[in-house]
Amino acid sequence: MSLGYYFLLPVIFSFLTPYFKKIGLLRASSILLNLLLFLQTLVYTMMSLPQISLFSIKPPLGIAFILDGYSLLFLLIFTFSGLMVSLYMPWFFKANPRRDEARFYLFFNMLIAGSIGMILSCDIFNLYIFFEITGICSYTLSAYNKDKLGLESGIKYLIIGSIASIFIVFAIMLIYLQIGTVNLGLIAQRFHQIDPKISVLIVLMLFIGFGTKAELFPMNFWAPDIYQGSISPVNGLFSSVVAKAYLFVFFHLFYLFGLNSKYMLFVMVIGAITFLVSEFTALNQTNVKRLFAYSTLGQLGILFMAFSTNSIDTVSGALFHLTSHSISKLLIFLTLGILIHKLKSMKIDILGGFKSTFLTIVLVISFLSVLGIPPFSGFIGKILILKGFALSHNYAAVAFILLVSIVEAIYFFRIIAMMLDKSRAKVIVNVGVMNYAILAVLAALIVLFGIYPSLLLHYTDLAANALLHPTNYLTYALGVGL
Amino acid sequence: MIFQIILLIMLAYVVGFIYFGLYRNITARIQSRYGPSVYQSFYDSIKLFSKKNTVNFGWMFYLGPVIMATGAILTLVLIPIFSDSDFLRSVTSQGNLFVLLYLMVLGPLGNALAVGTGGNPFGVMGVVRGLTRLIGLELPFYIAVVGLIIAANSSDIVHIIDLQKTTGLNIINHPLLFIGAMISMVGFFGESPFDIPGAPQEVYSGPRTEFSGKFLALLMSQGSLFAFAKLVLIVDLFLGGADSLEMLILKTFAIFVTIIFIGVVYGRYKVEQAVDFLMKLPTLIAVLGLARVVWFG
Amino acid sequence: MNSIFLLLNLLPILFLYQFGGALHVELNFTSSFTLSLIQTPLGTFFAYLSMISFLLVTIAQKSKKFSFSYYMLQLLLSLAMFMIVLAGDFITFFIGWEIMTWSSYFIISKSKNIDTKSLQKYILFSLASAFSLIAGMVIAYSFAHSFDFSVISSAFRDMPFNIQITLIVLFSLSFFTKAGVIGLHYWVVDTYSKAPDLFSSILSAVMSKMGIYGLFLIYGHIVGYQELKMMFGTILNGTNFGYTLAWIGVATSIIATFKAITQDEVKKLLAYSSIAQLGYIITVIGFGTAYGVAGAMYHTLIHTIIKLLLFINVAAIVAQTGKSKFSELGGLIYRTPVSFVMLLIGIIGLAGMPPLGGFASKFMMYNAAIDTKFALILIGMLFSGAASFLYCYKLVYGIYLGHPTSKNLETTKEVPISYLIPQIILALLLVLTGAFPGAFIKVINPVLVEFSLSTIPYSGLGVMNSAVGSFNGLFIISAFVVFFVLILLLITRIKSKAKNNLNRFDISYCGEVPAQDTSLHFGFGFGADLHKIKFANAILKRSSSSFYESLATQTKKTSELFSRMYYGNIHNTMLIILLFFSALFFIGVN
Amino acid sequence: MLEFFNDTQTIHFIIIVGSMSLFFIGFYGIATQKNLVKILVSFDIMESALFLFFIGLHYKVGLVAPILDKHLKTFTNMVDPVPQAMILTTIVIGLAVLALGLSFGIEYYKLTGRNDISKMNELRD
Repeated sequence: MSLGYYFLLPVIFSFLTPYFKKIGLLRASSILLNLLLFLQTLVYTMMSLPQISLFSIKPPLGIAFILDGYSLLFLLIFTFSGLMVSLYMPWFFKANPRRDEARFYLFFNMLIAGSIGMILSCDIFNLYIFFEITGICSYTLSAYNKDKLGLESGIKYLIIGSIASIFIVFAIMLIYLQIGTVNLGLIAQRFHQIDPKISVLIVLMLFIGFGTKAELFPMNFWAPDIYQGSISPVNGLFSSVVAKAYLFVFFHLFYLFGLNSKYMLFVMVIGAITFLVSEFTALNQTNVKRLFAYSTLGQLGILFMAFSTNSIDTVSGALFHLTSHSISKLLIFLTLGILIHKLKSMKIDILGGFKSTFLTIVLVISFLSVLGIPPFSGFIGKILILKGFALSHNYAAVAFILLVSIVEAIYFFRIIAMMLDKSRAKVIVNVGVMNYAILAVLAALIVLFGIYPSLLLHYTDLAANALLHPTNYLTYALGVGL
Repeated sequence: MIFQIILLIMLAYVVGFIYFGLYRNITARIQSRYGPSVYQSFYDSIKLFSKKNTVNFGWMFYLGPVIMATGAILTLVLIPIFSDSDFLRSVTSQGNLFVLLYLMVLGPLGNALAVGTGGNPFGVMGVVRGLTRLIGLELPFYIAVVGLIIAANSSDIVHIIDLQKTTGLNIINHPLLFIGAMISMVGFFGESPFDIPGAPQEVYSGPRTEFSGKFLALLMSQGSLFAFAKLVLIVDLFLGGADSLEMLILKTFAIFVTIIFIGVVYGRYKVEQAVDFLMKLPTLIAVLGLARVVWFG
Repeated sequence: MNSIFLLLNLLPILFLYQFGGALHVELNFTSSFTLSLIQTPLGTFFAYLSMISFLLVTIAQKSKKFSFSYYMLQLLLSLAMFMIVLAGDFITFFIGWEIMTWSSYFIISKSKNIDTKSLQKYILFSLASAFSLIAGMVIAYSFAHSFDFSVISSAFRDMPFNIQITLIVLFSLSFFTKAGVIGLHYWVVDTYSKAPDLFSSILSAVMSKMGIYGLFLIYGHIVGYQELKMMFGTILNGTNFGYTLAWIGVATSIIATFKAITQDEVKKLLAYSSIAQLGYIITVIGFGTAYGVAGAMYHTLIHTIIKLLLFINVAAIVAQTGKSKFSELGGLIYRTPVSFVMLLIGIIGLAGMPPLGGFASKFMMYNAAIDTKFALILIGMLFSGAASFLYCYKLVYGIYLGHPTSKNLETTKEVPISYLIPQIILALLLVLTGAFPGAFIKVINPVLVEFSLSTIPYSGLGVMNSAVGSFNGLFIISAFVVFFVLILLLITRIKSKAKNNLNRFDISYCGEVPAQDTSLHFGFGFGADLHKIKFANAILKRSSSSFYESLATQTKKTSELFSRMYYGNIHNTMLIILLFFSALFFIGVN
Repeated sequence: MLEFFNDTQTIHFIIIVGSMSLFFIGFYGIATQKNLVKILVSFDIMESALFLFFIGLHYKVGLVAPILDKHLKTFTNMVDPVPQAMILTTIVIGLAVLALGLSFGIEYYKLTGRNDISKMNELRD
């Protein structure tokens, strides 16, 4: 078994899409692929870390995939989300019949491949390639609805993506010019040798490049548009996979290059502003997709604040929060897909206009989890983050997060009140068996991680350790002892 | 003990009615009238017991005056009458000043319930005015009582009486508190300027509008009992109590006359005027007295 | 279903009884937190209080049909409270606290009368309270490196002074919000009045007590009354801290009392009365003396009993008549006589009159104030007590006395027995607490020991001792009964022919005869005079709502301002990114 | 005189100036143009500038292209091959993005008749 399969399998499946389409197994093939990827990840959870897979030459010269604790957690999230979405898609296509399902599956598979590639590759140039693969797939997926809105979002995403990629290419070139290598291990070793001014430039370019894609303020004005223009399962993927992948890279490089001491405050402030602005903006939204897009931005803001703290406990909490947020947002967007289909509207009123106890319960669970209310998983993440901030005597951050969380609560509970309001006209919504299962699994995970957090904390601790103390990663990335 | 209680009630009954008669007389003389006989109220009450009721509004209307009378008698027996005697001491030691403060309101509550049952809007209006007035009226009195309790560091009335033997009378030690309490007392006796609840001409007789026959008699009787109890309380608190019947009559009468004279001179305040007034000067006086106790006592 | 949940509600009580005071459970939640349940005398008191309240309310719920989810949420709520009062660390406490918040939220949302605004008010204040708590928790953790109460308590002494103050303020704010201290009470009235009628009793009687429990926990257990004294110094015979807190409490009770009088909705009146009564508790809770703690605890007990009784009573009446305003009710006394007597007992307790339990608790609190020589505080309490007679009378008059205001009130039947059973139990409890106030000293003393305060001497079941005097509840109640019976016998002996069962319009009415449509119910008259009184008017015309409304408006405006940035012009977005880069670059290079 | 140009420093200087001016032309295009096609072209110009910059700075006088043939028998005296490989890949990616962008643009134009990106504002609340 090799880490290469994470890229190879999706590529093979993507190339075989026309064939699968011909034999009518398109949907099944995607489920199979994602299941395979997920199972492979489950197998990796039982193996010792880090794992490395070489392609011909060993690093630092050759190309390799490295799986450490940090990327393992993300792999779990990505493959799980992929599996859930692929299971959801048959219903979606049955409800919204399309002629070009193959196009979706092609890019969906590649999106997963690109995201996973981004978190596994151990040299910055390959990382860039996967970045672009993810990018192209997301442009296409966001323009999957070939109507005005879809195309507009695709174009917007493409333009923003191009800007980000120019910055990243520039940064990579500067790094190569300065150090003469693209291997992450070597860069990490030699990064401090770079002339300070050039290093500032490189860092800024990487910051802008990945920050734009990771939807940081003030580079995130495009993000809600993209969510609005694309279909719900893709929203779920953007929120729980793509944004998280960029966040992964951001902090992977952040800690590998040892930028934490110098730029910690900066990233924290940017994260805080993102959180503040997004939550306030979300208050004023009447479009459900935009609303939850802003909510995603806000949560990313908290995550950026917490990830930049350089303390294992806080980062572990942030990873916990990230995981639970991914699950919650996936649940929310998949449910939105059902509601938008049934109620034929994207106005926020649809959340008050459906009648289904099951959907109400799962939505409420996910909302409470996002708000960090026990006994749901969001609470553990939030309390760990707050505890971490308090331990570093950063009480301002504690107060800030809590105050803005109240703003967040305003709109979440407005929606809950809407759902519980019996005076509204309600449309009975029947959830299919498959969707029932998917949403139930997601909600069950939220509850499970909330009441038995050790299950997940094991992985987040591992991940936080790997992120903050990448010694093992570096030895593998440098190819020592292979 | 039972004998003593009966004796006490009879004493209070007689003295209360005589005081009431005197009150009517004195008021009349001040207003250049002759006024009724001193015993007129007494006769009235006896007579009313045997008169027929004009109306009855059901059992709560029945129980209200009973509760009121119970409250009055309970108040009476819990106040030490004589300072240096064992007269009912075993009973009075079961309560204290706070119990009295609240028992004094229990009776009016019973009355208010009966009035409410009667359903006469004027009666209820009177009750509401009375309760509203109480907001202001209690204030100086409470402050005075609290001042005395803090000065004596005890809410036991017997203790307060005994203490006055060594430290001198409270009326001299705490004149401000006395003034405050007396102003409240004017209201408690339903005297002008605080006689708005039962104001004739305005709301008939206020709370008593619907009562007749034995109920009215009961109300009148409890009124005189209660009046006596209040007078004894003031005597106990400020004048060092009384060790004999003569002293008791003398001291209570002195207080009573003071209250009448204050009442006769003034016109009637509206409720809001009464409360506004009570919350200003009397409260201020009492608070000054209290401050003296707390900070310099 | 009702019976099943009745049994389920019994379980926690049996569970607690089974452990007999020695419950200690620990559970490793995560590597850094341990969940623990530890039974303290204080917690046990509150646990029994809340569990029995739930039991009684569940009995009353038999009369109406409630859905399964309602019962489930209520069970969850009771378990959450169980968790709160037995928690041995902040994580357990907080989890219980939040489950309490949202389970009650969902129960409230099931009400017919509820609207989104009230729900939002409720949840936002609850969350603000929770977030204030969580902030305090993590700050305490940053010094103690543990969420355990005892560890934090011992670490508290070594914290810097400003941190100590911050912690006390944060925790106090959190619990004040739950208890509804004036200024933070914005949610209370709406929520209590619009919640399902029977659930209002839980809200007022039990849930607000969790705030009181929290205050006890903080002042008595975590900070410690001795430590408070050392931190803030003393004034008169009490602490400066207690004095400040007492003023907050007194202001709360006075303001809420006046507001209560002017309410036309029955449950709003009860809600304000609840705020006022909790104001008393907050007044004495900070005194830091044995009698202060005892008074607060006794009043907690009494207020729980009274508010359960009153809210169940009102719920029954609302269910029976469909009316919930004083101006729409009236004259029910002979239609629902048992309910009337129960409410009467309730308001006698609420007004704090002897011989019922309400007096015993007031007595304890007043004596605590005398003990510390907080004279003005005491006068404030007495003053608001005097004003509270008005709303007590309004409550009984508006519903049961006076005249029926509509036809169907004249044919109302007595409320179902399941409403009456809990009321009768509670009324008996109220009588018992009045007759045997001394019995409670035995409950209080272990708590005083827990807080390392001196204990209260016990001298007989009927006797309530205090620093400056005592009274015998048993004697007073028996004397009352004896005199009452004697006078009653006396007066019934006197035969007088009365025309019974008169037409209710047969009253003296300025020489006129009131007609059918003459408004005889004095429902609106209450509180009208208050507006003319300067002091009362000053209180009544002010409201915290304008502050919170403007806060909401400001939030909305900020939100609109921010959302104007997201107007979707990709070209500008591009330029902003480039400009941002350039700006950062110049800052970074220089 | 042309020897002057046969100096590594000079060549690097010219490449830096040239590529940077090209870059800023692209930059100018992004900042001022609103036509989607022009924007995409500007991006391409910027990317080309970067490629030029990167490849150019790795050239030193006297080195040959890293292609094994009769001039180059051993791995000496040749230009660093890594940048060349990287740039080749990047060009391909850039091409893909450009193609995708143009196809989006065309479809969008077919639907709406517009190609002004600042007027694409139907995605809003």
